[in-house]
Amino acid sequence: EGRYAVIFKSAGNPFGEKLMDGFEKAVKEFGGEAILKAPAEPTAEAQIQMIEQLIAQHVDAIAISANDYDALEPALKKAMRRGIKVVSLDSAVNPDSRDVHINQANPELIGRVEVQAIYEMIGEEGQIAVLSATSQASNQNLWIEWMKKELKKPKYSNVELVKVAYGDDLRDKSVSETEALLKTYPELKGIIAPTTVGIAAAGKVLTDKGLKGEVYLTGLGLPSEMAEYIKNGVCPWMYLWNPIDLGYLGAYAAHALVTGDINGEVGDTFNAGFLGEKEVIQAGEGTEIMLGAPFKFDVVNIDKWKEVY
Amino acid sequence: MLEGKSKGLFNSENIQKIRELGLITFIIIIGFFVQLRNPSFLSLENINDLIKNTAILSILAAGMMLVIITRGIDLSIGATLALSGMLTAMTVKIYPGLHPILAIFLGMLIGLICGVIIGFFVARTSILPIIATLGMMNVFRGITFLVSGGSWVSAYQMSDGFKNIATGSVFGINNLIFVAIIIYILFYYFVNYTRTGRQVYAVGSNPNSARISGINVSKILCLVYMIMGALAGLSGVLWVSKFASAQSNTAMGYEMTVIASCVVGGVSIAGGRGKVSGLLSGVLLMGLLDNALPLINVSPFWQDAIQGAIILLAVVVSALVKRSVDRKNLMRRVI
Amino acid sequence: MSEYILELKGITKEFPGIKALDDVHFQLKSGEIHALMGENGAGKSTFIKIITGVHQPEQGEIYLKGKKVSINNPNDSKKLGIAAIYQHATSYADLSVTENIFIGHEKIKQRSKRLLWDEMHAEAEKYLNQLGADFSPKTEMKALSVAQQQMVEIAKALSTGARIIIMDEPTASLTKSESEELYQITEKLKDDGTSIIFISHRFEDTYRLADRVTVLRDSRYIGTWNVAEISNEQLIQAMVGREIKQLFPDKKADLGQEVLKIEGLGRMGYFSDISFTLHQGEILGLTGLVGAGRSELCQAIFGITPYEQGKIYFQGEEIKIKHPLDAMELGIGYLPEDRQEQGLILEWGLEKNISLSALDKVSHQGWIDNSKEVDMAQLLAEKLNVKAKTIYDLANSLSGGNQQKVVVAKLLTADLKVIILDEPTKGVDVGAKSAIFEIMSDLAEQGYGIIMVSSEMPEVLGMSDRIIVMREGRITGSFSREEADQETILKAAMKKKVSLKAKNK
Amino acid sequence: MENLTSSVEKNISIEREFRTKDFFLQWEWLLLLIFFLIHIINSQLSPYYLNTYTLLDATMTFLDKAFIALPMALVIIFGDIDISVASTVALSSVIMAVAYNAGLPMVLAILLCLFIGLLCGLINGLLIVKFKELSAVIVTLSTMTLYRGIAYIILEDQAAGEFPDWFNFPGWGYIKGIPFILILFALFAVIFLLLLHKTTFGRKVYAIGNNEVASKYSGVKVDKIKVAVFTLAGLMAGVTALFLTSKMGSTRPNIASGYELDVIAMVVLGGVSTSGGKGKIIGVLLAIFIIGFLRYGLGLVNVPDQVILIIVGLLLIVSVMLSNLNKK
Ligand SMILES: Nc1ncnc2c1ncn2[C@@H]1O[C@H](COP(=O)(O)OP(=O)(O)OP(=O)(O)O)[C@@H](O)[C@H]1O
Ligand SMILES: Nc1ncnc2c1ncn2[C@@H]1O[C@H](COP(=O)(O)OP(=O)(O)OP(=O)(O)O)[C@@H](O)[C@H]1O
Ligand SMILES: [Mg+2]
Ligand SMILES: [Mg+2]
Repeated sequence: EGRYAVIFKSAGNPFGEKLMDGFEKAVKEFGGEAILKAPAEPTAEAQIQMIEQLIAQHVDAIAISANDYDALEPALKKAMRRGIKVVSLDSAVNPDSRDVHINQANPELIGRVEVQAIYEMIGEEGQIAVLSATSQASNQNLWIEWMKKELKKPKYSNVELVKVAYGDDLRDKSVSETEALLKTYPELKGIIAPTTVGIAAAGKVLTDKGLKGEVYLTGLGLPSEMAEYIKNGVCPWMYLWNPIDLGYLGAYAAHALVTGDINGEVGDTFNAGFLGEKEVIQAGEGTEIMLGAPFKFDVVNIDKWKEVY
Repeated sequence: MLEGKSKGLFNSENIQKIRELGLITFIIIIGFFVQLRNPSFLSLENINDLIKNTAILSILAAGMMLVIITRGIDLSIGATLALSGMLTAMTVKIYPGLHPILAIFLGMLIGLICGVIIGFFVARTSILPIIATLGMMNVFRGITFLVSGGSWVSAYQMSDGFKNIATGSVFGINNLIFVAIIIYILFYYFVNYTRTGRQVYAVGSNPNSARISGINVSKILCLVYMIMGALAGLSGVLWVSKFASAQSNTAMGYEMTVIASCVVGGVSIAGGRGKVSGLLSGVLLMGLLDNALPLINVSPFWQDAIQGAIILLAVVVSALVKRSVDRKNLMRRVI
Repeated sequence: MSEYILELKGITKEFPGIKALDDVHFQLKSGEIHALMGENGAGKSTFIKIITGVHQPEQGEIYLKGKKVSINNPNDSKKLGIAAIYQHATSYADLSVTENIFIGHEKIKQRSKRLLWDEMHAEAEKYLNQLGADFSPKTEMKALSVAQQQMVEIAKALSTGARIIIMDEPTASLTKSESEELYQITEKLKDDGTSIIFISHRFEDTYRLADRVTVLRDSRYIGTWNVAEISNEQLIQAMVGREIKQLFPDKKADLGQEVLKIEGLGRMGYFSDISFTLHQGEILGLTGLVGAGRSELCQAIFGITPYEQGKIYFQGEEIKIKHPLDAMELGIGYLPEDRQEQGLILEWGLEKNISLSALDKVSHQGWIDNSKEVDMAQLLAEKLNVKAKTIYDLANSLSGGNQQKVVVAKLLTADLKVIILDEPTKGVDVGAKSAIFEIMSDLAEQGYGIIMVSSEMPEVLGMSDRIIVMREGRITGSFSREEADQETILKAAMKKKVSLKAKNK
Repeated sequence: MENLTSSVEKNISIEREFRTKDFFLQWEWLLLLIFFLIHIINSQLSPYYLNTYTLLDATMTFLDKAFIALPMALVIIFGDIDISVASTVALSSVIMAVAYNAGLPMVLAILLCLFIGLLCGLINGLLIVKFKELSAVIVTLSTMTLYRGIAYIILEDQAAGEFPDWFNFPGWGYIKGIPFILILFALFAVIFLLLLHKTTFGRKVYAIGNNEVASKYSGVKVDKIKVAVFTLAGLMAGVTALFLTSKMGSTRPNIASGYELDVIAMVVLGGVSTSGGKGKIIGVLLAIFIIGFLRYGLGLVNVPDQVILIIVGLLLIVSVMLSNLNKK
C-alpha cells in the first residue's frame, strides 16, 4: 500500500543508482510502489518539474536528493500542502521544505575524520589542500567548514590548509585544478577531495605523475572509481557511506511518516527494517535521522565493495 | 612579380597573419603576467600539462573548423564524444584483451556513424546544421545514458593497455600530444594540399559557383560531418582513457568551448575562411586560459566572465583588423 | 566527320515564366572565332550555359565533331574540352587567384595526389602576365576590381587548355588596351586551332575579331553571317528586328527648373568628383562600362552607401541623406540594378511587395490596413499593366519584365520628384522594354526628373535628353541628345585617365 | 499619376482564391494534429493526466521559458539566433535578488530585473549591427559566457533569495483556479501575435528575414529593427527570470542553464525556419505546448528523462524534415 517516490540529483550516477536500489528494496519490503526519478542534468529546475509531476500523481511521499538547498522550497511546500510527506536524503533541502532529513553521516564527523586521516597519512605535518565539487554544493561546503574547525585544534599547528579548489565535478576541470595545486604548492603533501569525481580525478593525476608516497589523497569516493588508486597506494584509504542503506533508510522514514508512526519531531523513533530502531534528532533548525558514521574503505575491503558500487 | 610583392600586403595570407599576430601577442602578454604571478607556469612540466590537456580540444577544433568553413555548426560533438567513449570503455571492460589501437578505431567508427547520420540530414534532407545537430545531440546523449544503464566504467575495469593510450608516450612525447600532432599534420595536408580539402573551402566560400564548377556539394558536406564525427569519436576514447572513467554526462556542453576556440582562431561562421595556424592559436588561447587561471588563483567565479570577455575581445579585434584591410584595398583603387 | 567542331540543333530552354531559348541552331567551325549577339535577355548566356552543362535544354541535340553528346553537368563539358568565362563572375571571394584559376583542374602529383602549389602559382603568374595583369596570383580574389576579376576568369579558361573557349561579354569591363590584349590572346588561341565563341554587346569587338556572327532575338535564332559580309545597320536590324527608334516613344522634353544638383560627390574607391544637375521632366542617361561605378554613385545619392566628399542639393537647398528613407521622404526614388536581389521579396505576393516601401501609407499607428494595402497595390499594378492573375501572386511567379514593372510600381507609391533607374531594362524582353520606356517618358512629362543608368547604347541614345559617361568612377564625358552618338560615347567610356598598371603602384 | 498609361484594363483580381490543398498543407495543421495526438496518448498512459486541474498545473512546469520563445521567433525569422538568453535570465535574476537583499523595494527590484534583461539584449543588438562581420551566433556565444560569468562574479557560490512572500505568486499563484503564469503568457502571446502579424513592425521583420538588401532599398531601417528585436529578446528573458526566480524562491548564478536550446527547439518545431523569413507565432505556441505536455505527460508515467531526451530530439528532426518535404 502507498506510493513512494525518490528523486536523485541526476541520472547516470552509480551512487544514485544504488541509492534508488536501496529505496526500492525497502519499499518492496513494506509492500508499496516505488517510483524512481532522476533528471538528465543536475539542475533544480528539472527537479521542480519532477516534483510537480509527482504531486499530480498523488504519491504518498517524496524522498529527494536536492540539487539546490533552497530552490526546491516552494515546490516541496506545495507537495506538503497536498499531504505528501517529504524526506530529503544525501543532499539536504532547507528545514522548512522537508519533514525530516536523512543524514548519510554526521557532517561534523565527516569533516573531522577526513582531516584526521590526512594528518595521519602525511606524517602529522605539512601543507594540505581541499579539492571540492562545484563551489555551491551545500554538502561539501558544510564539510569543509568542519574540516577548518578540526584544523583549529592545537595538534594541527604544523598542518597548513593552503587552498580550497573547485573542480566543479568535471573531470577535465578537476584535473587541471589538481595539477595547478601541485605546481603552485610544490611542498603540498596531502589532498582532501570530499567529492566522488574530484577524488578520482586527483587519484588519476597523482598516479600518472608518480607521486605515490609524496602526495597523499583521501576524501569521499566511490569504491569502484577509487579501487585503482587505493590499491596502488596513492589513496591509502577514504570514506563513504553505503548508498543502498541510505536509500533504504529514506524509504522507511518516508513510510513511517506516511503511516503516522512519526511526524518528524525530535525523539520520534521508528523501525527501519534491517537497520533496526532509528531516532529523529535535532539538526540546526530542523530534524534529521542519522545513518551512521562514514564507512572506511581501504586495501583490505575495497575489492569486496568495488563490485557493489 | 615585383608588383606582386607590393600587393602582397593585402593577400589572404597576410590578413590572417595580422590576426594571428594579434592573437599570439595577446597570448604572450597573458603568459607573461601569469609567469609573474606564478613562476611554475613556464616550467617544462606545466607546458607539458598545458599541451596535454589541450590536445583533445585541438583535435575536436580541427573537425569543427571544417564544419564551420562549410557554413555549418555541430552542437552534437559533446554527445558523440560521450557515446563513443562509453561504448568503447564498456567493450574494453568486457574484453580487457582488446588492443588499444583497436579500441581507438572502434571509438572512431562509432563517431563516424554518428557523423554519417548528421551528414545525411544536412546534405540530403537540407535540414539546417544547427537543428540537425541540436536534435541528434539529445539523441546521442540519451542513448549514452541508456546503454550505460546509469553506471560508470571505472579505472579498475579498464585494462592497463587502454589507460596507457593517454598516459603512455612515443619517443618521450605523451600519446595525447602525439596523436594531436599526427592529426594536425594530416589535417594541414588535407586542407592545403588535397583537392577535396580545397573544395571544402570552395563550398563554404560560394556554394553556387561550387555547383557550376562541378563540385559535388552534398558529398563534401557529408564528408565534413563524417570527419567531425570520427574525430569526436577518437576524442571520446582519448578522454575516457585520460580520466580512466567513462560517464554518461562526459563533456556536456564542451561543444561551446570548441566552437569558441574556432571563432577566436579566426574561422569565419560566414564560411570559406579559416587557417590551421589561426585555429591553433585559438586553441592555444583557450587551453592557456584553462591552465593559467587556476595557476594564478583567479577566483573560480571570475573564470567564465574572463573567458567570455576575451572571446568577445578577440572577435571584435579581428573584425576591426578586417575592416582596416578592406579599407586599404579600396584606397589602392586610384579613381 | 563534319566540318563543325560543335553543332547545336533545335535547342529550347524554358525558365519559370519565360522561354529563354526557342529552337536555336548554332554551328562552330574548328579554329574560328564566332560572335554571338543579341539584346539583353535574348538568351545568349542561357545558350552558353546549355553548352557548358549548367542548364539542360528541354529539346535539342548537341554534336561534338559530328558525334552526338549529352552534357549533363559542368564536368562533362570540361571533359569534352569546353571552357567558359561566365558573364557574371563565378569566383570564390575568399580564395586566392591561383585557386580560382585552377579550381576543378588543379595540378596534382601523380601518385600522392598532392596539390602542386608552386607549379600552379607559377603558371597562374604566366597567364596573368600574358593578360597584362600585374597582381600576384596569391592575391585574395575579393581584393580585386571587377576588371581584374574578369581577367582571372579569362586566365581560368586559358588554364584548362580547352579546344573550345566561350567568352560571355569578356570585354564588358575592360579598357581599350586591356581589350586589345585580349584580342591578341584570342587570336593566338585561334591560331593554335582553338575555337572561340565570343559574346559581346560591342560591335567593334565583333568586327575586330570574329569570322562569323550568329544573332539571337527574343530567344530565337535569327541567322548566321560572315562578318565581312554584313554591315553594322543590318546587324542591328537583325538584333532588334526593327529600326531602333520605334522602340522608344518620341517625347518632347520641356525641362522645368532644377530638382537635383550633385557637386563633387566622391566615395573612396568607387567614384570621385562627380558633378551634374537634373531638371524636372529631364531624362539623364548615365552610361559607361560595367564596373564604372554608376550604381555605386546612385546608391550613394539614395543613401544606401555613404559618400565622403561633395554636396547634394535638392530643389535648391543642400541635403544630407543618411538612409534610403531620408531620400524617399524627400522625394528621391531608386530602382535598383538587381531586381531579384535588391528590388523584390520573391517569396511575397505583389501586394506586400508594392506596399513595403510605403507601409505608413497603408497603416495608422503602425496597424496595417489590409484593404487599403490591396487597393493601392491593385491600382498601381494595373496602371503599369503588370500581367498577374491576382494581387497575391508571388513575385517569383512573374516574368522578368513584369517583375521589373512591380519594382517600378513600388517607386510610384511615394510621390517622388526624382527617380533613379539603374539598368531598368536588364534582362527584360523587348515588349517589356518598350513598356518601361513608355512609363519613363510619361513620368518625365509629369515633371519627374529621371536618371537612367544603362549600359545599352541604343536605349541611352533613344531615351536621354542628356548623357553622362562614367569611367572608373569619374565622369569622362557629357553630351546633349543631339551631339551624342555611339562613337563619341564609346570613346568617352574607354577614355583612360590612369592606366591600370600605374593605378596599382 | 492619373493618366499614367493610356489603356488601364482592370485585370488583376483582389480576391484571394482559396486553394484547399495549400490551406491544409500548412505546417500549423500538422502541429495541431501532433498536439492532440499527444493528449490522447498521455491520457491513455496516465489516469492522472486528463483533468483540467492537472493540465493547468502542467503549464506551470514549462511556461517560464516559453516567454523567451516569443521574441526568439522574431530573431530566428531574421535568420539570426540568440544563444545568450539563458545567461541573460541568470544575470537579471541574480541582480534582482542582490538588489532586493541590499534593501531595494521588491517592486523596484522587479523593474531592475526587466531592465537588466533589456540591457543585455540591447548590447547584443548593438554589437550585431555595429559589427556586421560578426554573425549573431558569435556575438551571443560570447555574451552567453560573459553574462553568466558576471552573474558568478556577483553571487559567487551564494544563493540569494528571502523574497517577500507575495513574490512566489508569479510562479505559483492562481487567479480563479487558472495559473497566473498561464494568464500572463496568454497575454504576451496575443501581444506578439498582433505585433508580428498585424503591425508594420512585424511586416518589416519578415521583410528583413526574407531579403535584407531589398528591405533596405525599400526604406526599412534594418538596423533599428534588429536592435529592437534583440532588445525584446533580452526583455522577455527578464520576464522569464521573474517567473523562474519566483518558482525557485531563490536564485543562483547557474539557474536556467541549457534553456537556450530548449527555447530554440520550441521555435524551430513551431515551423520558424532558421534560414529566415518564415514562421508564425501560432506555430510557436503550438510547439511550446506540444513539447511541454509531451515532457510532462511522459514524466507523469515516470519515463526516464533520458528517453524523453531522445523522443524530443527525434521529434525535432522528424518534424523539420516533414516541413521541408511539404515545402517541395
Ligand atoms: N536562372 C534563371 N531563371 C529564370 N529566368 C532566367 C534564368 N536565367 C536567365 N533567365 C531569363 O532568360 C532570358 C535570357 O537570359 P540570358 O541571360 O540568356 O540573356 P542574355 O542574352 O545573356 O542577356 P545579357 O545580354 O544581359 O547577358 C532572360 O529573360 C532572363 O531573365
Ligand atoms: N575602380 C574600381 N575598382 C574595383 N572595383 C570597382 C571599381 N569601380 C567599381 N567597382 C566595383 O564593381 C562593382 C560594379 O560597380 P557598379 O555596379 O557601381 O558599376 P556600374 O557601372 O553600375 O556597373 P554595372 O553596369 O554592373 O551596374 C561595384 O560593386 C564596385 O564595388
Ligand atoms: Mg548574358
Ligand atoms: Mg550598376
